[in-house]
Amino acid sequence: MESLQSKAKELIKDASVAVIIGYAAGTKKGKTKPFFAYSEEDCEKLIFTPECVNNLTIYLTRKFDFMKKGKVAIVAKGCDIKTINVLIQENQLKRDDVVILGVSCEGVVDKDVILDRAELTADLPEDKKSIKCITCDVNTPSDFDHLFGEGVESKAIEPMTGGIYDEVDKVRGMAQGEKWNFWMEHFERCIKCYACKKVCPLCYCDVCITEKNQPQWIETSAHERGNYAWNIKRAMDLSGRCTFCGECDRVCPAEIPLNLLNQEMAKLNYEAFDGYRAGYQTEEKPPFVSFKEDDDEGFIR
Amino acid sequence: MKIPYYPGCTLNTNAKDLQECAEFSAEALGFSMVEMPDWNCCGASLPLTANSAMGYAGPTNVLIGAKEEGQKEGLEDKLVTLCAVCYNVLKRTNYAFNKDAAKLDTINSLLESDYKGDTNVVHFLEVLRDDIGFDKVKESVSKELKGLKVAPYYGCFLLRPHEEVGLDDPYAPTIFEGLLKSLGCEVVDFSHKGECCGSYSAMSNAENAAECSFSVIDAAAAAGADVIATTCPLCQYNLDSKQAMMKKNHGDMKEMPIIYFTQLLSMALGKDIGKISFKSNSINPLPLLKEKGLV
Amino acid sequence: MSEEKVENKEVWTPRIIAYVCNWCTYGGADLAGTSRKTYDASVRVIKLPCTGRIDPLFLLKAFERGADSILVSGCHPGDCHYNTGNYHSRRRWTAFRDLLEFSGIDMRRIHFSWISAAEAVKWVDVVNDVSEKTKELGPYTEFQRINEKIKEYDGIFAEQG
Amino acid sequence: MSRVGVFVCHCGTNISATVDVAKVAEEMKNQPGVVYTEDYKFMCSSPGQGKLKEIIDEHKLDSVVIAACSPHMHEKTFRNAAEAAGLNSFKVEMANIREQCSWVHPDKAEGTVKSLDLTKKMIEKVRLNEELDKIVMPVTKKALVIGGGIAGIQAALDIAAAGTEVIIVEKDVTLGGHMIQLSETFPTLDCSQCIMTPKMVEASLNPNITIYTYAEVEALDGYVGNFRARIRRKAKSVVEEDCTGCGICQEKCPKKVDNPFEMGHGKSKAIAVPFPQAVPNVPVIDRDSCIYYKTGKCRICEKVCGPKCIDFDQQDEIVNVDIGAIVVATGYDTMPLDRFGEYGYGKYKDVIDGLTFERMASAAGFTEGEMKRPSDGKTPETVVFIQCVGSRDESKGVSYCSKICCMYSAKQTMLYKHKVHHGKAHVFYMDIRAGGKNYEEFVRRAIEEDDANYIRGRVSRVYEKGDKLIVKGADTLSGRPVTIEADMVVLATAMTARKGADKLAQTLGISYDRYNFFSESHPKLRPVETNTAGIFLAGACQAPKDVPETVAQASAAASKVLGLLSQETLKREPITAEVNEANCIACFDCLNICPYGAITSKGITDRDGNIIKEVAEVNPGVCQGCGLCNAACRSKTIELRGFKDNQIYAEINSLAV
Repeated sequence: MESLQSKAKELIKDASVAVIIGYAAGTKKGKTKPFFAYSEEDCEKLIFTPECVNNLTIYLTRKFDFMKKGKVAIVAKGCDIKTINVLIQENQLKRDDVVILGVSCEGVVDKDVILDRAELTADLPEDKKSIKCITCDVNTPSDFDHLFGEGVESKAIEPMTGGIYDEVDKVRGMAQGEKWNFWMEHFERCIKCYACKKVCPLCYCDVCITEKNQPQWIETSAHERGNYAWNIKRAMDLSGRCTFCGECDRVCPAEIPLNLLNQEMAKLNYEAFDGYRAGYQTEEKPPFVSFKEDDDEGFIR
Repeated sequence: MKIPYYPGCTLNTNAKDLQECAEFSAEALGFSMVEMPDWNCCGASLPLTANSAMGYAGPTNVLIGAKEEGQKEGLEDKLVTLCAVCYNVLKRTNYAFNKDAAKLDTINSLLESDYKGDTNVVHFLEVLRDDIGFDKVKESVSKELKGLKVAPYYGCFLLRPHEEVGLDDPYAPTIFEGLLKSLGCEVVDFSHKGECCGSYSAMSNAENAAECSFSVIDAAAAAGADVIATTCPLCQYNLDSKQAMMKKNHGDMKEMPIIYFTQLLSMALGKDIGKISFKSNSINPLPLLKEKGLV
Repeated sequence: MSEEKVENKEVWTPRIIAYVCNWCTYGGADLAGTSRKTYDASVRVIKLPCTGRIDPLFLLKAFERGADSILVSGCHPGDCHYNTGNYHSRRRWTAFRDLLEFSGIDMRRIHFSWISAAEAVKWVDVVNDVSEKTKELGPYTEFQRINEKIKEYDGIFAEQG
Repeated sequence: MSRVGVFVCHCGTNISATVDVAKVAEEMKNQPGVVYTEDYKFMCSSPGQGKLKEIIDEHKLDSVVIAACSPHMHEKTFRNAAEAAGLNSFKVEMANIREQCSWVHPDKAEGTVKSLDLTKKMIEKVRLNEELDKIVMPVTKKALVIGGGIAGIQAALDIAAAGTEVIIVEKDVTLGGHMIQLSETFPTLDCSQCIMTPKMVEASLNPNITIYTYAEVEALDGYVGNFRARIRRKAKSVVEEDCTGCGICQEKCPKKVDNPFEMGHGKSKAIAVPFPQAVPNVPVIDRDSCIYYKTGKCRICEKVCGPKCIDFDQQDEIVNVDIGAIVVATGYDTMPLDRFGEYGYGKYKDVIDGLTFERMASAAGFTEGEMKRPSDGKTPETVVFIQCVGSRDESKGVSYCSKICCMYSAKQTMLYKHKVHHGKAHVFYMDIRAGGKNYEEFVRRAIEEDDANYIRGRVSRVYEKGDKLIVKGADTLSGRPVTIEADMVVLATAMTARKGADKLAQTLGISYDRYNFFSESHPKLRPVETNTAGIFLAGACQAPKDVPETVAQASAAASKVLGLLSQETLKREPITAEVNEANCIACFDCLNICPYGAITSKGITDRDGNIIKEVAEVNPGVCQGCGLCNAACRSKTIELRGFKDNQIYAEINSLAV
C-alpha cells in the first residue's frame, strides 16, 4: 500500500489531480470508508484491503461535485472500472478527466462478514467473499493509469454461470405463482427509502422518475403495487447497463435481493443480444440503443 | 456405420436379387443395412389421402419401428429404403405429421404410440451421396462400367411432390447421374427421366401403362441410351416386362434392358457377374454387357 | 354477499388493453372495421405513433389498473414508418418480457404481434385469440388482490383520520 | 377545469345501429371537465361541422372529443373545423367508435360499453392536450424522379412543362426502360420505338430536366418539401460532356459481350450504348468485361476517340440534391424462370420468354425483326404461347395476375402471324383478361383474323424430341389431353417487383407489399401517394400495369408533385419531441436511438459563455414524431408532443376497472 500512498502523494504534489478518491480505515471494526485525499498528509491514510467493498465511482457522477474540482484520481477495483466504462459510454465521464489507480483484488468481504485482523492478511475464503466476487473475471483491472498490488491472474470463468447466476437460475426455475409470491414477499418489505437509487453510480438522473408526479408512474406509497413498479422500473433502466457492483443489494435495509433482478437482466442481455456484457468496453453501443435486423422475435406473432 | 433398413414388400420377395446387390454394395462401401424386425407394408397400396387414418397407420408403424430398433441396437438415427415408393410414402407421412400436429395425435392415439414425426428417412442413393460420397464410391469401383450408355430414370416417386420429398430438383435432378458417373458409365440425358412409367394403371389399364412406359423407353433410345437404370423396383418391372406389349403397337421398337441401380453398382464394385441374378430382368442385359466388354 | 360474487363472475368480461402503432396495426384494425369483420369486444386500443413510443411503464400501469391481458402490436420488421422503431422496441420487449416473467407476471397475459395495415384478418385472429385465452384464464387477480388490500388500508387510514 | 365538448356521431346508422349513441352522449355528461355533449346524425357533414363550430363558440369549449369514425378518416376534418372556430386544432381528439367498435361488434350492449370506454379515454387525453402550433417549413421547388422508363419520363415531362426543375435518376446507361425494348404495343400495334424515342429526346432537350443515367439514389434525408438525396453517379469511364456519340469506340472495341438489352441474344461491346437511339447517346465501359481493366492493355477506344473523352480513371461521383418531392417510377422485372423446370426454359434454346420474343419481333432486334428461332435460325412453323407462367400460381409463383400477359400474348400471336403467314400460333390460357379500351376486340382479332388457336388449359411438360418441342397440356374445355409439336415456345412470364425494390423502399422510407411492390397510401382514393408525404408512385413499381395506365399514373403523380411544389411553405404537424433542458443529463440514449438524427448535443452556457452543461436538442424540422426517444429516456426528460406521458397515463387510467 505504500506505493499507492506514494503515487497518491506524487499526484497531489505535482497537482496532477485535485483530489484522490480512495478508502480509509473505518470507525467500526471490519469496515472501511470512502476517503477524499486533498493533501499529501491525507494520502497516508489511503488503504486498500478486502474490506474496501464500496464502489467509489459514484463520486465521479453528477451526484457529487468532485469532477468540477478538476482532474480526479480514484482507487478502483476491476469491478469498479466496469462502472467507469459505462459512465464513459453514457457521456457522463471523459476518460482523460480521471486518473485510475487500479488495484488488484482477489475479492472483498460479504456485507454480513466482519473479518479478524489475522484474516485480513490471509487469503479470503470463498464463503466470506461478496457474491459478486465469485463470478469476477476482472481481478486485475483491464484499464488503469497505475496498477497496485500483486498482479492477480483474472479467473477464466464461463460468463453468467455460478455465484449469483445460480441463484438467478433457481428463480428462473420457479413456477409463475411461486415467483410472484417470492418477489411479493420481498417487495412487501420495501420502505421506498431509495437507498438503492442513491448508492447506484448509474442512477445519476438529476430528476428521477420517482420525483415526478405528472404523471405519477411510480406511486409514492410503500405498498406492493408501488414497490413492484419501482423495483421493476429500476431493473429495466439498469438492463444492459448494470455492472454488478452489488451496492444496491448491499445497502438495502429491507434486504431485498436486488442483485437477483439486476443479474437476471445482465444474463438476459448476454443471452439475447450477442453476449453483451456491460462495462467491458466503451465503444459498442448498449443493447437498448442498437439492434440487429435478425434479433430473435420468437415471442412475437 | 449400421443403418436400419426397410426392405418393403417388393424387394423382399419378387425383387430379392436387387436387394442382394444392394447388400453386397453396402458391404463393399463399408456400411451395413440392418433389416428391421417385424416390419409391415409401407402402405403404398393405401394412398395418403387427406382423411385416411389407415393410410398413415402403416407407414407410421414402420417409422416407429426404425426409431426403436435404431435406439435399441445403437444404429444410425435414420431409416434407409431401396424402393422409391416406400421412400415416398414414408417421407410424406413425416411431412404430413410435421404440417398437421392433429393428424399425428390421431395416429398416435390409434397406435398407442408417442411418435414425433422425426424418423429421418433416406433413400439408398442419399446414403451414397451424403454419407459415403460419390468420390469414395468412385475410389471403391473395381470395374468401371466404361462405354455403357445409361439413361437414369427416376420415375415420379423419388422426386415428387418436391416440397414433401425434397430429394432433388424435380426437373433437373443430379443425384442418380452423380452415382452413375462415379461408376464410369456414360450418362445419357433424356427428356423423360421424371415421367410416370404408368404403374398406377398397370392393373386397370395395362395398355395405357405400356404406352407410358414406351414413351420413356422411346425417349431414352432417341437420346442414345443402351440401357435404362431405375431406382424403383416397380418402374423396373413396368418398363421391363411390358416391352412385349409395347411391340404390338410399336413394331419398330428395339428392346432395351432395364437395370436396377443396385445391379449396376454391385457390378462396378466387383460382384461377380455370374453371381448377379438377372431373374428380375425380363430383357436379359447380359448380351449387351458382353457386347460392351463388361462381362 | 356470496350471491353477489357469483353474479359478478357471470358478468365478468376481460379487460384487454392493446398498445398499437398508428401506421400498421391501428390501420389493420381500421381495415377489419371497413371489412366488417367481427371480433371480441373486450379490447381497448391505445394508439401511439410507433411501437417505439411504447414504454414498459405503460404495460406496468395497465396491469396495476386492472388489465387482464395486454396486447402490444406494431409494424412488421422492415415496415416501420419510422424505419427502425420496431427493431428498437423489439429489443426493449425482449428484455421487459424477461423481467416480467422473472418477477412472476403471468406471461399468458401479455402478447406481442406484428400486424400490418393490410392484415385485418390477423388483427381479428389475434384479438380473438387473446380474448379467448384471457377468458379461459379468468380475471388477473394478482394485482387485483393487492389493489383490494390497498383499498382496505386506505379505509383504515381514513377512519383513523 | 377544462371545458370539454363531446359529440357522438351516428354516422347514419353505421354507428347508431350497434351503439346506443344517445346513452354515450348522456353518460359523458358526468365526466369531469365535460360541459356539453350531443349525439348527431352526421358529424362530418357540413351542418355537423357547422354545429361543432357553433357549440365551441357558444359554450366556450376548450377541448373537443368527436366519437365517430377512425381518426385516419376524419381527424383532419374536425381539427380544421375546430380551428375555424378559433380552437387550437390539437385540442380535438376522436374516439374511434365506428371502425373499431360499431362495425366489428354486432352486440349493441357490448358496443355501447366499449364506446363509453373509448370516449371517456379520449376525454381524459384531450384534457391534457397542449395547444400546439403547426410547424411551417420552406419548400424546395425541385423534384426528383427515380427511374427513366416511360413512367419516369412522362412524370418528368409533365413536371418540367409547368416550369419546375426535375432530376431523373436512371440506373441503366440510357433512358427508355422496358418500353423501349418492346417491338409493337397493344392494342394499336404501333411501334414502341416510334412513340418512345421522341419522348426520350424531348426529356433530354428540356432545360428543366437534368438526367443522371447510370446512377442510383443511395440515401434520402429530410421530409416533405425538404428532401436531400444522395445520388451515386457510377463511373462511365467516358466524359459525358465531351462525348459526341460518334460511336467509333464501340465499332473499334475488340471485346464482344452479351447484350442484356437483347435478352442475351445479340452481341454488344465492352464500350457501348445498348441501342443506337440511346439517350444520352454516350457509351459506357463495362469494367467487368473491358480488356484494359482486366489486363492493363488495349486502350483502343482511347486511341480512336476524337474528342478524347475516354477516362479510365474516372471515379464514381456523389451528387447531393435538394428536392421537395419525389416520384418513384422504378418499373418491374420479370420472374426468374429457373423454378419452372416443366417448361424447359434454359434447357431448350427455343423456349423463350415474352421479352425475348419482343426483341425477336423488333425490326431493330437481334434477328432484325425476322422470326428465327434461337437454336438453328429456322423459321418456326408452329409456336406455342403459354400464359400465366408464374402468375396466378400460389405454389410456385405469385398469386396475383400480371395483367398485361393476355394482351401481349395476343399481340405476339399477331406479330408472328404477320411475319410467318403459314405459321400457326397456339395459346394456352387460364382466362382471357382483356378489360380495357379496345382490348377485347384486339384479342378477338388475334383469334378470328390471325387464326390464333386458343386452348383453355395448362401445360404440364415441354420436352425436346428431335428438333421439335413437344408441348403436353390439357384442353379443359373438351377435357382431353393435348400434345403439340412446336418449333418454339414463348412463356408469358409473371411481372415482379424490381430486384432490390425492398431495399429502395427502406432507403426512401416508403412501404411495400409482400411482393415488394410499393404500397399506395389508399388503394382507391390515394393510389398515387405513398404513406410518406412528398413521395409519389408511377407505373409498374406499384403493381403490374400496361403502358396507358402507367402513363396516366405518371401524369397523376406529376400533378401531385406540382400541387405540392406550388406552395410557398408547408405546414407540418407539430408532433415532435421536446427536451426539458433543466432535467436533461445528456446520457444521449435519445441521440443514439433516433432514426432520423434529429437529436444533437447542445451546450448550455452561463452568462460568460462558458459551457456549464450539455443537453439533448431536437431539430423539429427533422423530427418525425415516432417517440422512440421518449420511451428510451429513463427520467422522461424528452417527451413527444401530443403523446406525452401524462396523456397516455390518463388514457390508461381512464380504463381502470
